[in-house]
Amino acid sequence: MTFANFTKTELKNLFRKPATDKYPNGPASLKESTRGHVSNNMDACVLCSVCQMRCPTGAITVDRKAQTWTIRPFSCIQCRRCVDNCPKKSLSMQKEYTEPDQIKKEQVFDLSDRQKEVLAEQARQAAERAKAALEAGKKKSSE
Amino acid sequence: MSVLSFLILFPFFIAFVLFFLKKDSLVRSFIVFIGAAGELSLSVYFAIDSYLYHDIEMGTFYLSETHDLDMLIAALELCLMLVVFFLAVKYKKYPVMILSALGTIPALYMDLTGKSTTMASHIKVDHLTVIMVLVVGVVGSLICMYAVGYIRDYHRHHKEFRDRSGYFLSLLFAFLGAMMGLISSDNLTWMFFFWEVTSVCSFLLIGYSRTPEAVHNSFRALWMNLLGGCAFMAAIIFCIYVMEITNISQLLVYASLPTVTVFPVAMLAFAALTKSAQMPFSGWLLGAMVAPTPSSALLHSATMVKAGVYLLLRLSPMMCGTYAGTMVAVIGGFTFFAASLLAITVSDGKKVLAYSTVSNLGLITAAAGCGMEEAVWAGIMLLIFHSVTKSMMFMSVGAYENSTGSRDVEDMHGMIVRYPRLAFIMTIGIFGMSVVPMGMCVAKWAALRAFIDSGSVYLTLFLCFGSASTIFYWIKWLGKIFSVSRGSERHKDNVPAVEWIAMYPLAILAMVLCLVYPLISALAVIPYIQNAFSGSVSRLVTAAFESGSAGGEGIIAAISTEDFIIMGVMLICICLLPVAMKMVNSVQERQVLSYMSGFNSGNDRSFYDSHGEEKDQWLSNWYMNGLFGEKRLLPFCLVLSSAFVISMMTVCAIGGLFI
Amino acid sequence: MTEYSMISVIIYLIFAPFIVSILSGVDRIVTARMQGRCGPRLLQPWFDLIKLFSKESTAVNGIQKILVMAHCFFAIFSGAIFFAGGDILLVLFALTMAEVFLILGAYSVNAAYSEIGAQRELLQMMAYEPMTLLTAAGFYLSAGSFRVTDIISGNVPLILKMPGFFIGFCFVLVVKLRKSPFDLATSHHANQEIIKGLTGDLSGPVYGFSLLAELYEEALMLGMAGLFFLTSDRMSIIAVFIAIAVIMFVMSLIDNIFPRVKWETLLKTEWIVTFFAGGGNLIILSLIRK
Amino acid sequence: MAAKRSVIPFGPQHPVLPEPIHIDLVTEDEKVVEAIPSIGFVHRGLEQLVTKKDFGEMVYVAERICGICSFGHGYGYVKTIEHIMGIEPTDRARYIRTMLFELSRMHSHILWLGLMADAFGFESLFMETWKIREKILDMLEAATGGRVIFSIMRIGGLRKDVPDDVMKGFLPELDKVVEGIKACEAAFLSDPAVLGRLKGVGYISKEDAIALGCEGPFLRASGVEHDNRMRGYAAYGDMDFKIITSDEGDSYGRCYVRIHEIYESASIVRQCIEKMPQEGIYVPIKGFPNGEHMTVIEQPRGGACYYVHASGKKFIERMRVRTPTFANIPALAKTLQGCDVADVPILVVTIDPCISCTER
Amino acid sequence: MLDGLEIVELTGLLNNIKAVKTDGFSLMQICATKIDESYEILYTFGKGYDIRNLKTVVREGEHVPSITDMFEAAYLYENEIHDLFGIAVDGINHDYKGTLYRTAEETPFR
Amino acid sequence: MRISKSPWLLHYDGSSCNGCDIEVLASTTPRFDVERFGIVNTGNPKHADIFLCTGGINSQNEDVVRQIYDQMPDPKVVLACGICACDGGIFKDCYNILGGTDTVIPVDVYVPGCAVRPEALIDGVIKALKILDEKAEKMKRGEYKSLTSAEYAEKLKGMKTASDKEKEDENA
Ligand code: SF4
Ligand code: SF4
Ligand code: SF4
Ligand code: SF4
Ligand code: SF4
Ligand code: SF4
Ligand code: SF4
Ligand code: SF4
Repeated sequence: MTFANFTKTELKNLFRKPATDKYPNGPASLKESTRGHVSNNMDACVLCSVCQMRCPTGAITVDRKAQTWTIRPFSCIQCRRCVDNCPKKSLSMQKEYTEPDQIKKEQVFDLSDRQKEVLAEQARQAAERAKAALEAGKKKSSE
Repeated sequence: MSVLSFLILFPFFIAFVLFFLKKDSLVRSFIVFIGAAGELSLSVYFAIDSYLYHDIEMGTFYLSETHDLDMLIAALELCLMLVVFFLAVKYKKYPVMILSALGTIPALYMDLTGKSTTMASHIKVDHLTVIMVLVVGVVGSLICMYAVGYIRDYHRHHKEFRDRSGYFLSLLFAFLGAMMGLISSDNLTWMFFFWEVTSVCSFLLIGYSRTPEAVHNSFRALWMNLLGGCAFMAAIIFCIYVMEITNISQLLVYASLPTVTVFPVAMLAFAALTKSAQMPFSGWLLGAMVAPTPSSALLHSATMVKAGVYLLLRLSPMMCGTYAGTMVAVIGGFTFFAASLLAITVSDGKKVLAYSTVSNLGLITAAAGCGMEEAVWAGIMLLIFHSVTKSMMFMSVGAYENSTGSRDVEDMHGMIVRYPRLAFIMTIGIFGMSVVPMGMCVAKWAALRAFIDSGSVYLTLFLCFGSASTIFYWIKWLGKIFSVSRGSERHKDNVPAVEWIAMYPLAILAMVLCLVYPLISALAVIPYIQNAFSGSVSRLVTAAFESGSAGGEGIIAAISTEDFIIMGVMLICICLLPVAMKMVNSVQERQVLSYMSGFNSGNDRSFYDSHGEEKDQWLSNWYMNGLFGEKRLLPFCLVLSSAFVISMMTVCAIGGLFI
Repeated sequence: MTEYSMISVIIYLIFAPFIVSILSGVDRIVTARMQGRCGPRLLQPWFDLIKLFSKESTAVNGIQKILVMAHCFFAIFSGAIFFAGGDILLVLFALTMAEVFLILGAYSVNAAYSEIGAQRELLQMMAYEPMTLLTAAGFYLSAGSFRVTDIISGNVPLILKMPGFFIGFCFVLVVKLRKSPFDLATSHHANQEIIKGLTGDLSGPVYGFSLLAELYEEALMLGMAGLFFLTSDRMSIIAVFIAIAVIMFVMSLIDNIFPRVKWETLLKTEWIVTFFAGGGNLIILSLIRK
Repeated sequence: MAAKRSVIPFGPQHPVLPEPIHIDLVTEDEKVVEAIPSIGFVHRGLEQLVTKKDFGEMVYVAERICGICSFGHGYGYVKTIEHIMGIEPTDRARYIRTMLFELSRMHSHILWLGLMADAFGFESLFMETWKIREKILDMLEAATGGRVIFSIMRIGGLRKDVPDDVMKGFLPELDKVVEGIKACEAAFLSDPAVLGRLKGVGYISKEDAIALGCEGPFLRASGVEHDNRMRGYAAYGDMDFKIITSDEGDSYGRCYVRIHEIYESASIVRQCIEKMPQEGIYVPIKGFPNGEHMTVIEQPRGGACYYVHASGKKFIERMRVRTPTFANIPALAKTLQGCDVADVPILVVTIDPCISCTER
Repeated sequence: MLDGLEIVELTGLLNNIKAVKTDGFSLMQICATKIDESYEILYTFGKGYDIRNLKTVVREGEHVPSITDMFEAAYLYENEIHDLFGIAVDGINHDYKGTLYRTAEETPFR
Repeated sequence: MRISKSPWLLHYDGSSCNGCDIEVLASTTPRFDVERFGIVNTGNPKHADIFLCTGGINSQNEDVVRQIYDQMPDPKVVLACGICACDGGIFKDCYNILGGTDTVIPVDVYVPGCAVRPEALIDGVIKALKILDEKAEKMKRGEYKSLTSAEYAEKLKGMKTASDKEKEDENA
């Protein structure tokens, strides 16, 4: 039993630099692996909706008509499931977290023009293939 | 003289009449009213008369030849003894018979042989007498008025007891008369007689309801008081046979010879300790709480217990630095401290008051035992303030009980809204008992100074610790009164008008006294002290004189004019509070619920409990029974104080008789 | 009232809250540093106070508000008597009166935590009052008067005559400055079983009044601590400042190296210290005097 | 005659306990004569999510049963499924899981120490412990990417590898943590003022502790040598550690057990890092689970049971978690009788309540 | 796949549990699972590292006896089962009567 | 004198998983030390300026949250901390979760994160302080009074019926 034995620790602390981070006057302490927010590389996304299906909180909406990929950061629990499951590896986890805000904003990513072309090209090809198949079918049936 | 004898005899007369008016009637109420009002005005008249037309500086003496009266008194004494005998046999409490006989028979003998009178007069009126007459007359009479209304309600609530209210009222008046006799007697035998009358009256009052508890408590009160009576008798015998004196004032002449006076003083002091319910004897006063409230108020606050401290204050010039003085001071200080702790542990309003009475009497006792002028000054002041405030407290508790059926402090929750008028009285009472600038505290202040001056460390310590504890139980009581929950409504109190007639003047008196006490001090208390102490310049007092702080001037200096003005300002501020309350309340603001961990069920009274139901929140005060509980602390205190009293008495007896 | 006392009262009335705010700001920074943190700004306590007065005033009932204001008034009042050089016993009694109003205010809201706080505050008063009264007695014995003006007119600092009283008084200070281990009735750390105790149901300006009163009260308590060091010599004022600085430092250290005790421990500790330190010193002083 | 008892609500909103637990307290002075706890303020009903989220997605829900033992809950659920599906994770996964589990235990125990200090009014001790805890959070973040929710668990192994150099970097940090805790230990276990608040407070005898089904440090503090890690799941079978017990049975004993468990955990983490096997971190899975199983693992607060009932579909039938706090509540209710009001927070904290997982 | 699993009739439940108690086991948990129209109740007991499970099947409307006489701490589990599954449990020593969880949806697992 | 120099904070754990709570608590400890901004963690609604709510709202705690909010004196701000408090998070499909904090009281700042990081919390508080100052300004001019929880419920009802109507229109 030693009386008031915390004195030493306290006095040591008193004459040491405080352990406090500088934030917000300095940088936030983010690690390499920190899961912050999800971002989409719209050059690679094919709007396949796998991420939307996988997201446990339904934070992602893929709108193929408007060609947008939307995330609601105020619903995202940073589980990284979408990132892991994206077939095109277009999603990535950034280490910066979403800024607090007064309203629950959505973040809409428009497909990059290049990718739009790519997709449009793909769609055309797909349509052609479908058409071809259809015609082939017709032929068959007519035959 | 005629005024005085009227003052003593008039209550007896009223008592006699009331004894035969068994039924509650307008006539009876009227007679009580007349009796009380008469006694009150008489005592005031007497005081003025004494000041204007008599020499109260040195004391006015009456009745030096009293053979016939002595015979009458002897006869009455015999009657008293017979009453005690009768009841003792009836309830099979035989030991009290011995005590009664031990006290009465020598008195009879001396009265009959004429030993009890020398040429000295039997009655003496000086400043202290006037003060006491005023206290007893004013407070006591108001209590009698209060009693009329009270006893009626009492019997309405307690159908199980036989209505003997005529007898009750008659006893109250008899008591008043006895007190008047006691405080004006100079002759020890006479004093003894009145002393015994008060003992027996209180005994009868305590046993009023005749429940086993009441009977038991009344006999306890009786034997303790009779034991004191025996000691009183021993002192008388010593005075008459050894010192050949019969009067207190003669005894006081010997003040500078402590070896001579130590025995009678010790014996009288012992008697006073029993009467004032000091520590080993405090039990009877607590037990006396079974009696209807007016008798509690009368016995405990205004009168009977004051007889003890009155005697001590009279004897105080002989106590400074003597063994008897030490005994009294230590017991007083100890009682002050211990009883305040005990008062913390009880929640029955009357019991709190009883303990607080014991405690305050302890302080007065200590002041008397200390024997310094300043201390005596404080003692007398305490006595005055205490009588007024405490009787008011008792009355309001009684009125509350009659209105709600409970006198428990815990049930006084939110009283300020429910019964504002009664709460108002109680608040004044509690403030009066506990905080500056009200009287009690001021007197305590003077006492503290005196105790320090007298160099008695133990008294200083007792006072410091005791007054800290005092605050605790008073303020928690007051807190209960102030705990208001939203939505509680004003109830109609069924307090009869006569009770208000008694309570309002006392409340006003309590406030006024705070403002006029310098006047009382200058007019009565200081002159008395200067006279009383002129013949007895003990060593200690001399020392105090030299340091320039004792004597009349010193006492006033204890509380300077400046301080007095400051206190006046404080008092006025407090009085302005209700007004401020009205003003502030007129400003509208958002009302929020009281905090209940976020689970308030919509009003300030209940929350949702673990079963999702509304549950009433109940808040109770602390009683610290684990620490100072009656079971734990009381036996210890009794043993300690008994041991101390016995050893000190032995020392005094041996010292006084054989050396 | 002499000119001096006039001036000191005015200084007290105007500057005491500000000065004490800074002192407690320093205290908070030192505490934070001891805990390895940066801590708040120096004027933080002052900001807190000002903020409260600009908040909405909500109340549980009207009685509470006036009682708290009365508390504030009497707290300031008792300090004023002290700094005017008045009777120290009267100061203590007036302070008690002020406390009583605060306690009643806490009772008046009929809320569990306020009431627990009120009971504990009462208990604390019961615990420390003997010591404050004894300290007054000590001053009286060693300076021959209860008046502050007389007490400070000696030639030697009274601490030399009254070390026991000083020790006891420091225990009182721990309670009055509401420091751990004795901060039972409210708590200056937000982490205890009662939520700010008896101030728990005050909000906005009303709470502001109680904080203001607390600042004045602290000024008074520190002033009383200063009495132990002040003499007729002007330079002794420096000693007073040093003493107060040391006291404040020791208080924050104590605050940081103790857990909170329970009420029984508080009562017993305070009374035992009072009895031995205060009583012992009292005996010695009485003997010397004879 | 009015009762000299107060009836007061304690919680759900209460400063000493961020946990919304409610207790009806009946007190006499400051003594508690009756205490009826109530829970349910955090009840979300997440066990029913099995009908809405498939068995793989449920891992994320399981991790969020509690943010303090997040890792443990994830592990418990995953292990149960793995058992049902007959999957044996790789050695490296087992070791990393063990390491993370023990780091979580350390952070949880240190957190508890802080709250305990807070409960008896020792603010600077609270600050000191939490200062130390940040080091462990840094390690966890470096390893998993999250400070409190790790999202690293997957059925069949781990979702992400922890690089060896990162783990090596933990070793010196661990020493610092242990050193810091040693300083705090002095205050917790040998300062008379602290002892006054801990010794004899909330005593539970060995027999009672067993009969009431207590768990974890609470149980061990009553002298029962029981630690589910001894069942040898994950890599505990390969580790060298001992069960800490104390015979005090009171709050002091609980402090003692937890402080010494921190040292043990640090040693386990070290062993894991030193013996870390080098191979893949997960085995692929196929199909859906079918069957039922109950896993018992040792969470920081004691044994937790995970019960899964699956019938070969994508959505499992039932998942149930019985958490240690739930098991300790009856004992808490018992210790509260007769304590002081000032001790209520201490007692509530001694079971280290995680109401979140208790109510799910 | 459960350790020491034993399936018992509802009527013999108490006796079986008594036997378990006599063997020195203490209660670990009680939980219910809804299987089609009936409920399985699983009692888990532990002694050291041994585990024993008792399972009983309760049909809609059937009452389950409380085991709080034997295992004091069972009250929380039994209340929970009552609140979430709506299974009536008779004779709980501390019956919250459906207020342990005050849920938006009554007996959500029913 | 700005009110934001002394923001006192009250934290209530709605039905969070504790993850956010310990981060809130961590932000008061040496590493993040929010006392730098004068923030004191009071725990008493009557002293608080900032209400920091973690976790979603369930049917047992909705009244508690409302009551705490109502007991706070104006001006006050509410911070919803963590995804659960923002919109119910991963638990929003649970039968007992009504939604985020904004289902019962008005929220001024949403702080996302699961769990919310202390740094994010600091950012959120700083944002909230600006709002607090604005409210104080308006209050001084008598233009502002915060909604009580009951008024807020009314407002929500109004909003809902409006949007419901739209939906109905669409359907029609
Ligand atoms: S982000 Fe990946 S998963 Fe999502 S839509 Fe684009 S490509 Fe598909
Ligand atoms: S990180 Fe998780 S929650 Fe966030 S968007 Fe991706 S899957 Fe959804
Ligand atoms: S208010 Fe209620 S509790 Fe109080 S006395 Fe009247 S009836 Fe009794
Ligand atoms: S709270 Fe109860 S006891 Fe108090 S005044 Fe209201 S009704 Fe009467
Ligand atoms: S954790 Fe500590 S600081 Fe935070 S609310 Fe609780 S008691 Fe207050
Ligand atoms: S005891 Fe529970 S609520 Fe408290 S900090 Fe730990 S996990 Fe959070
Ligand atoms: S026991 Fe508590 S801390 Fe551990 S996982 Fe459960 S909820 Fe979390
Ligand atoms: S947001 Fe995430 S960490 Fe925070 S309470 Fe919800 S689930 Fe827990």
